[in-house]
Amino acid sequence: TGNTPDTATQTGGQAGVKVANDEPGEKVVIGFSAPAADHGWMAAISAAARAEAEKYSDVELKVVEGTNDVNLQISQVETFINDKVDAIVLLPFDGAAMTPVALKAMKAGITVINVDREFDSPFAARSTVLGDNYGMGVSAGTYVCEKLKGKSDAVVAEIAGIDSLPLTQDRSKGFADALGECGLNVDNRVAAEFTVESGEKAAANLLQAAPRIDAIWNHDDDQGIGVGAAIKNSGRSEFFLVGGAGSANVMREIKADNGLHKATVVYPSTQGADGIRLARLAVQGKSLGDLVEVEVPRQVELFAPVVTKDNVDDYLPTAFES
Amino acid sequence: MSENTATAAVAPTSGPPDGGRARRAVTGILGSAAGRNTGLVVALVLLCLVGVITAGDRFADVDNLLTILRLASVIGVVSVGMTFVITGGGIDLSVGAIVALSSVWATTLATQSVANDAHWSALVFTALAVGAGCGVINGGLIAYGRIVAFIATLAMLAAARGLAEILSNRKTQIVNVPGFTAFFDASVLGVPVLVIIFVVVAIVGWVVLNRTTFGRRTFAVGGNPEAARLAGIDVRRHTVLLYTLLGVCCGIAAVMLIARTTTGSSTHGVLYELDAIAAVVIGGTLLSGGRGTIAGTVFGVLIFTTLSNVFTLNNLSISAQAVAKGAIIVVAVLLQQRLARRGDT
Amino acid sequence: MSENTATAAVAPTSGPPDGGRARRAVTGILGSAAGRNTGLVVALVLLCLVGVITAGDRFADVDNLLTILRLASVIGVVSVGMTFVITGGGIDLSVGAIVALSSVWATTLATQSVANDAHWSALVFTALAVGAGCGVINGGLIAYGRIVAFIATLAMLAAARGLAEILSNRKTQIVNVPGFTAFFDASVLGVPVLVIIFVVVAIVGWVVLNRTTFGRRTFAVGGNPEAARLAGIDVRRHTVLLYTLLGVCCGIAAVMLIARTTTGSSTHGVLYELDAIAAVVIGGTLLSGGRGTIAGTVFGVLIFTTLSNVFTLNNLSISAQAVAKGAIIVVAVLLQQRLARRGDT
Amino acid sequence: MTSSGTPLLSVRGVVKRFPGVTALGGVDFDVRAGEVHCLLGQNGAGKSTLIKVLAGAHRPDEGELRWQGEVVSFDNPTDAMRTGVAAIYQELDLVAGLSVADNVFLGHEPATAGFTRRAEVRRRTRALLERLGHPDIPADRDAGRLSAANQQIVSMARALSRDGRLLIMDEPSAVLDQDEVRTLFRVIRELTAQGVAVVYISHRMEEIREIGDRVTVLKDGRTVATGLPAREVRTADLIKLMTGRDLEYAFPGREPLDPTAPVVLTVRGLAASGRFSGVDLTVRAGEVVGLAGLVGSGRSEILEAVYGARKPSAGTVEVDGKRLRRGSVGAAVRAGVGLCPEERKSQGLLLDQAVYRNITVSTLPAFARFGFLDSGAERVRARELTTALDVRPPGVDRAVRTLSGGNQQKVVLARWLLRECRVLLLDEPTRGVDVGARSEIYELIRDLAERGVAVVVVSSDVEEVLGLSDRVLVVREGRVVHEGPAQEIDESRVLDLVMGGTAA
Ligand SMILES: Nc1ncnc2c1ncn2[C@@H]1O[C@H](COP(=O)(O)OP(=O)(O)OP(=O)(O)O)[C@@H](O)[C@H]1O
Ligand SMILES: Nc1ncnc2c1ncn2[C@@H]1O[C@H](COP(=O)(O)OP(=O)(O)OP(=O)(O)O)[C@@H](O)[C@H]1O
Ligand SMILES: [Mg+2]
Ligand SMILES: [Mg+2]
Repeated sequence: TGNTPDTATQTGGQAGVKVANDEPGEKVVIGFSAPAADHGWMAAISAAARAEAEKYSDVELKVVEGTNDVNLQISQVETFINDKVDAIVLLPFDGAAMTPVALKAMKAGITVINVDREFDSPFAARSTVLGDNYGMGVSAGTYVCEKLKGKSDAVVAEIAGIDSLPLTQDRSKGFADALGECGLNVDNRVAAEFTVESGEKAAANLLQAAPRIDAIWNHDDDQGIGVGAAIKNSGRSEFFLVGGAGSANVMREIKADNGLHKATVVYPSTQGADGIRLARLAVQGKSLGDLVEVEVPRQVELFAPVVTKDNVDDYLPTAFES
Repeated sequence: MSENTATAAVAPTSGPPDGGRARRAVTGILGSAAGRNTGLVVALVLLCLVGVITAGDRFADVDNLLTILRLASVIGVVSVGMTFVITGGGIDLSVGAIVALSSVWATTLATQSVANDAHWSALVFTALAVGAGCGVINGGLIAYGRIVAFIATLAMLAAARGLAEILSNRKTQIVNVPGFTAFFDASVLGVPVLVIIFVVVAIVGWVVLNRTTFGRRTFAVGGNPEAARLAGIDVRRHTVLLYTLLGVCCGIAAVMLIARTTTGSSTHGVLYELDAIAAVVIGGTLLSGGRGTIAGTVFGVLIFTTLSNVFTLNNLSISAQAVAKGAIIVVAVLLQQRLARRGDT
Repeated sequence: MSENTATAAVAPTSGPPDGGRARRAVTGILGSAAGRNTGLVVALVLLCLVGVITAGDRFADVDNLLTILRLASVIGVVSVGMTFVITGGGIDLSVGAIVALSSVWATTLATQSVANDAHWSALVFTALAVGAGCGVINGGLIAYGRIVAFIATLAMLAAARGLAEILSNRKTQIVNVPGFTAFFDASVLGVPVLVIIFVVVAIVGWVVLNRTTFGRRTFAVGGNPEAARLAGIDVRRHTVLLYTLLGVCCGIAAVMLIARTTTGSSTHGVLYELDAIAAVVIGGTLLSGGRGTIAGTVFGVLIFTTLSNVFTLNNLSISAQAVAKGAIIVVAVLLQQRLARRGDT
Repeated sequence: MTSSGTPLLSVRGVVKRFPGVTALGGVDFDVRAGEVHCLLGQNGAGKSTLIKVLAGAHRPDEGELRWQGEVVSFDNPTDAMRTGVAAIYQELDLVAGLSVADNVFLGHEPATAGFTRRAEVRRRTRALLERLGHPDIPADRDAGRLSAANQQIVSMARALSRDGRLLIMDEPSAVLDQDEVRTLFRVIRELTAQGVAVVYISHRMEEIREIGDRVTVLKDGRTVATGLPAREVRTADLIKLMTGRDLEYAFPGREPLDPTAPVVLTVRGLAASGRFSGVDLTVRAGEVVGLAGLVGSGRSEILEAVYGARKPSAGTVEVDGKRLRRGSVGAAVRAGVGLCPEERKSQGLLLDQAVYRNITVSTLPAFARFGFLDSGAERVRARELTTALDVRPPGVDRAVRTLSGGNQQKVVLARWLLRECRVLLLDEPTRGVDVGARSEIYELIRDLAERGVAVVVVSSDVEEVLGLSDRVLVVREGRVVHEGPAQEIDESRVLDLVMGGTAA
C-alpha cells in the first residue's frame, strides 16, 4: 500500500497525514474499556482514544466507565460481547484477571486489542500494544547513570506510582537494574498514587528522609506536578529530576531548561489511540502502513525514549496535557 | 442519620389494629415487606424501563440480564453478609481487603498444588478459612477489645491488603486448577454457577435473618445491645459470630472472583466496602442497627449493577455517569421513602 | 460500635461519689479532658520516640516537624469540620469530592482571570462558596429530604467528583495567580501559613464546639435528636448548618491544597473521607453522635501523619507499612481506652 | 384558685391519629390560671399524647386550642414555649453527654453573640436545683450519669427555667420517692400561688387528692369527665370512669409460706466497691422478698449484681446451691434467673421491634427447633400474656415504641413471666402502670410465687413492698439495715429505717 513518505517513527506521529488506510471502509464498532481515569495519564489515554475514533467516519466507539474493579470491567466486556461489537480495545486494570473474558470475546469472533497491561494468554488478543514499563525504568536509570558518571556515592531516590500495580514493579525493576550497571542503587524509594496531591505528599516526606539527593526519578509526570511543588516548598535544588510518562508540562519545562526536570521518559499516552487504529485495521482486514507485512502484527511494543532538551521538540506534539 | 431515626419513631409500621388477628398478621408481614420495598422495586423497574427504551433489545436480552446478574453476584454475596453486621449494629470497612487476602491466599502456589494433588475444593476451603479468620479477628477486636467497629475494621483493611501484597509479592496469581475452573464456569439450565451461588447465599441469609434464633438475636443486639445483654444474650459472642459470618461471605466472594478472573490478586475487591454498605443502606437496613432486610439489600445490589449496565449500553461520558449516578441514588431513595411510607398506612 | 456503648453503660465512669463538690467538679473536668486524651498523647509520644530512635536527627529536625505539620494541615481542616458533623450525629463521605470540586472550580481559567484582574482572594472565595454550596445540598437532602446521611453524601461523592472532571476536562489546572501563591507560600516567624490556618481552624472549632450555643446544640442534636427537638431546637436547620460548616472547611482545604500543589484537579482529595473519619473517631468522637472532641481529632490527625512520616524516613515497603499501620491503629486505640478509663476513675 | 374569667388554656375537640390508632378522639378541658389540673386515665388513654399536643411536640389533626381566649396553633415546641407552656415529658428527655446545666438551658441558653454565658448558666441552674430541694446535684455532671430520679429533677429544673404560665408534668412522681414527691408538691404550690397553672398526670390516687384542684378523666382518647373536684370525688367513681369497671387494686391474699420450701437463691457478702457492701439474702421457693429503700440507695445495683450484669467486688450468688460465675448474665439466665430492669427504654426494650419479639427475646430456644423459630407460636404466647396484662392496643405485631409508657412496662414484665424462671428479680415492676393493671401484676407475681418461683421485688412504693412481700429488707446507703417478715413491720417504721432513724 502506498504510503506517503513520513519520517516520524513514533506511533501517533502520523496524525493529520492522509494515508490510504484512512479511506473509509466497512463500519467498525469498537468497545473501549480502561481503568478508572483517576490520574492524568489514564485520562489522556481515554481522551486520545476518543479523539482517534472521531477521525474515522467508519468507526463507532463505545466507551464505558473506567473502573478499578475487575469484576465490573469483566461485565463491561461481557456487555460488548452481548452487543456483538466488532472489536474491543481493552486496557485491563489487571491483565491476568481480564484474560478469561478476553478469551471469551475472541471465541465469539471479536477482535480484541490488548493495550498496556498484557494478558497472560496469547490467544486472548488479536494484537497487543504495550508500553515498555521495564524499558522505561531502564531508560531512566541509564540516563541517571550518564549524568552521575563517576559519582559512586551518589544518592538516587525514586518516587514510584501506585505500588500495587505490576507496571510499577516493572518500572522499578528496570530502574534498579540499569542503576546496577553503573554501580548505583536506589537509596530512597517512596510511592505515590499517580495524582498531584499524592506526589506532593510522597515527595515532602522523601525530602525529609534524605538530606542529600543527587537524582530523583519520578514515575509519572502528573504526580510530578506535586513533586515539583514539594521541592519548591523545601527550597532544595541540589539534585536533578527525571520524569516519567511524558506530559506536555514537563516537556515545556525541559525545553525552557529552567527547572529541576532535566529529562523525562516517554510512556506513550497514545496507546489507546493506537489500539483503536489497530482494531479498525484488523477488522477491515487492512495491514499496517510502513510494514510489508499484510496483516496487523501480533504485538507492538512501544519505545520508551528519554526526552531531553536536545530532542524535546520531536515529542512535544504528542505529549499529553495532564 | 439521627434525624431519620427520630422521624421514623413517629411513623409506625403495622397493619390496621382492629381487623381479624390472623388476617392482620398476614397482611402485616406481607404489607410491611412489600411496603418496605415498593420504592426499590419501582426504582428498579424504572431503571429497566430506561434500559429498554434507550437500548431496546440489547438490554432486555437474556445474555445481558445474565451479565447483570453475574456482575451482581460477587458484591451481592458480600452485601448479604454486610446486612447481618449492620443489622447487628456494626460496620465492616475491611471486606474488600479480606476478599483480596482470601483470593491471594487461596491461589498461592502451595494451595494450588494441594488443590491439584487432592481436590480443588482445598482452594475453596482456604478462601473461606482466611475470610472467617479475618472475621474472627475483627469481631474479637470489636467485642472483646472494645474497639469501635469503624476503627477496628479500618485497621484490618490496611493490614489485610498489606498482607495480601506481601503474600503475592504484588503479582497477580494465575489459577491453574482445572477442576475448580470447570466447576465454577459451568451453568445449570442456562444459569451460571456464580449466579446460583448468589441466589443460594441470599436465600440462606434471608432464612437465617428472619427465621432463626440467630437472626432474631441479631436484631436485638443491633436494636439495643444493653437490653439484649440483660435479656440474657451473649452480645459479645454474637458480635464475633456476625463478623465471622461476613468474613465467610468475603471468602465466598473471593472464590467467585477467582473463578471469574482465574486470578488471585491483592488489588481485588477495591472499594467493595463502599459498594456493599451502599447497597445495604439503600435497601433499607438502618446504619444504626436493629433493622435489616436481605430482600432490600438484593434490590440495592441489583439497582447499582443495573445502573452501571444501562450506562455501559448507552455509551455515556464517564464524568456524566458519575453525576447521573449521584442524582439517581437520591431519586431512588426519595422514591423508596415516599412509597414505603404510603405502603405503611 | 454498639457493643462499646453498651459496656460503657455498665462501667461507671464518674468521680468518687462522696468527695467535695467543688473538688469533684474541677478534677472531673480536668481529669476527663486529660483522661480522654492521655492515650492519644502517649501514642503520639511513643510514635515520636520510635521516629527519633529509628531516624534520629532526621526525625527530630525542625524542618521535618514542619513537614509533618504541613502534611497534617489539609486533612486536619477537613477533620475539624468532620468532628462537628459526626458529633451532630451525621457522617459525610463526600468531603474528598468536595475538595476536588472546589479546587477545580477555583482554578478554572475564568476564576483565575478574575483573580488576576481583581484580587487573588476571588479564588479563595470561589473555593469556599463551592464548598458551602455542596454542604448546603448535603444538609438539605439529609434534613429536609430525610435521606440517610451515608447515602446522601455518597451521592454527592459521585456527583461532585464527576462535575469536577467535567469542569476540568480531567486536566490538572495549574494556578498562575502570583498574589495567591505568594500569600500562601509565606511563613510567619518560621511557621508556614498553611500550618497557621490549620491551627486557627482548630482553635475556632474548639471554641465554637465548646463555648457557643451552636456547639451545645450540636451535642444535643447528635446525642438525642428527639430531646433536642422538644427543647425547641430546630434540628433540621441545625443539621444543614453542620454540613455547610463542613463544606466550608472543605473549601478551605481546597485552597490549601491549591497552594501546596499549585494546581486544582479532580483527583485531589481522594479518600479524604476515610482519613478524616478515621482521625475523628480515633480521637474519641462517637460515631453515633453526641460526643466529640476537637483536641482528640487534632491528635488523631497528627498520629496518622507522623506514622506515615516515620515509615518514609525508615524507607519501609508500602505493604509492610499497611500491615504496621493496621497494628498500630489497634494498639493506639487500646492504649487510649485503657488510659482513658484509668483517667476517669 | 381563681375560677373567674376566661381559662388560661382551653382545649376543644382535639383529635390526634397515628397510623392505625386514634390516640385522641376528641378531648375537651379547660385549665385555669393558678390551679392544679389532674389528668387521669388508664395506660394508653392518651394522656401523654395530649400533653405533647399542648406542648407543640405533636400537631393535632383536628380541634382547637385557645390561650386566654385566643385561638393558637403550636407548630413546634418553640411556639408553645414562647406562648408560655413548659412540659416535663414522661420519657426522660435529657441529652446524655451534656452537663446538667447545659441540659437545663438547652434551646434557650443565655448567650452573648452566640457565646454561652457559662457562669450564668451554672449559677441559675444551681438556684433552680436548690429550689427543687436538690443542691446535691452538681451542675457540671454529665446528665446521662445521674440516676433516673435525679434526671427527673433536672427535667423539672429545665421546665421551671422556661418561666412558663402553664406547666405540664407527665408522671413526674414515677421515679421519685415519697420525700421527693413532697418537695415537688411544695414547688407546685409556690408556682400556683404565683398564678401558674399546672397540669399534673399520675397514676397514684393519693397524690391527686393531695395536690389536685380539679380532675379530668380520659378514656380511650376521649374526655369522659372534666372539672371534677379533686378532693371530693370518690375514688371508686374515678376508677369506674377510667376503666368502666368497679375495681380497686388490692394486694392478693398470701398463703403462709411453707417453711420447708427449699432455698433457691442465696447471696452472701455481695459487695460492689463504693456502691453497696455486705448484702446477704436468701429466698425460698415461693417466697416474695421486697427491697425497700430510698431512690439511689443501691437496690437496683444489688439486683444487677445478683443477675451478673454488674461485676461485684466480693461475694457469691448461688441458685439451687450452685454457684454462679461472677459477672456473667449468661450464667445467671441459664441457671433460671430473670431480671426486669428499672429503665425500660434503655435497658429493657427493643423499641423499634414488635411486641411479641420483645416478649420472647429471652426465651427464643423454647420456640425454636434446630434454631428455626416458630413465630406463630411466639405470637400466640405473646398474645396470651398481653391479654392477661391488658396491654393496649392489643396487637403483638405493633412496634413497642408506639405503645404508651405503662404498656411498655407491661411488655417488659411479660418477657419474664413467659420464661419459666427459678428466680425473678423485679425492679420497680409497676412504675407507670395504671390502677387496673397494677392489681393484675400483683396477681401474677403471687401466682408465680405459688408455682415455686423465688421473687425479689424492688419498689419505691413502700405500701407495695409491704403488701406484696413475705419478707422485707430495708436498704440504706448500700447496706441492709433491717430484715424481717412483712407482717411485722409497717409503713412508718420502714420510712423511719430508710431515712436513717431520724424521724424516730
Ligand atoms: N408515636 C406513636 N405512634 C403510634 N401510636 C402511638 C404513638 N404514640 C402513642 N401512640 C398510641 O396512642 C395511645 C395513647 O398513648 P399515650 O402515650 O398518650 O397514653 P398515656 O395515657 O400517656 O398512657 P400511660 O399512662 O401508659 O403513659 C396509645 O394507644 C399508644 O399506643
Ligand atoms: N453508671 C453509673 N454511673 C454513675 N453513677 C451511677 C451509675 N449507676 C448508678 N449510679 C449511682 O448509684 C446510686 C445508686 O443507684 P441505684 O439505681 O442502684 O439506686 P436504687 O436504690 O435502685 O434507686 P432507684 O429507686 O432509683 O432505682 C445512684 O445515686 C446513682 O446515681
Ligand atoms: Mg403516658
Ligand atoms: Mg433503682
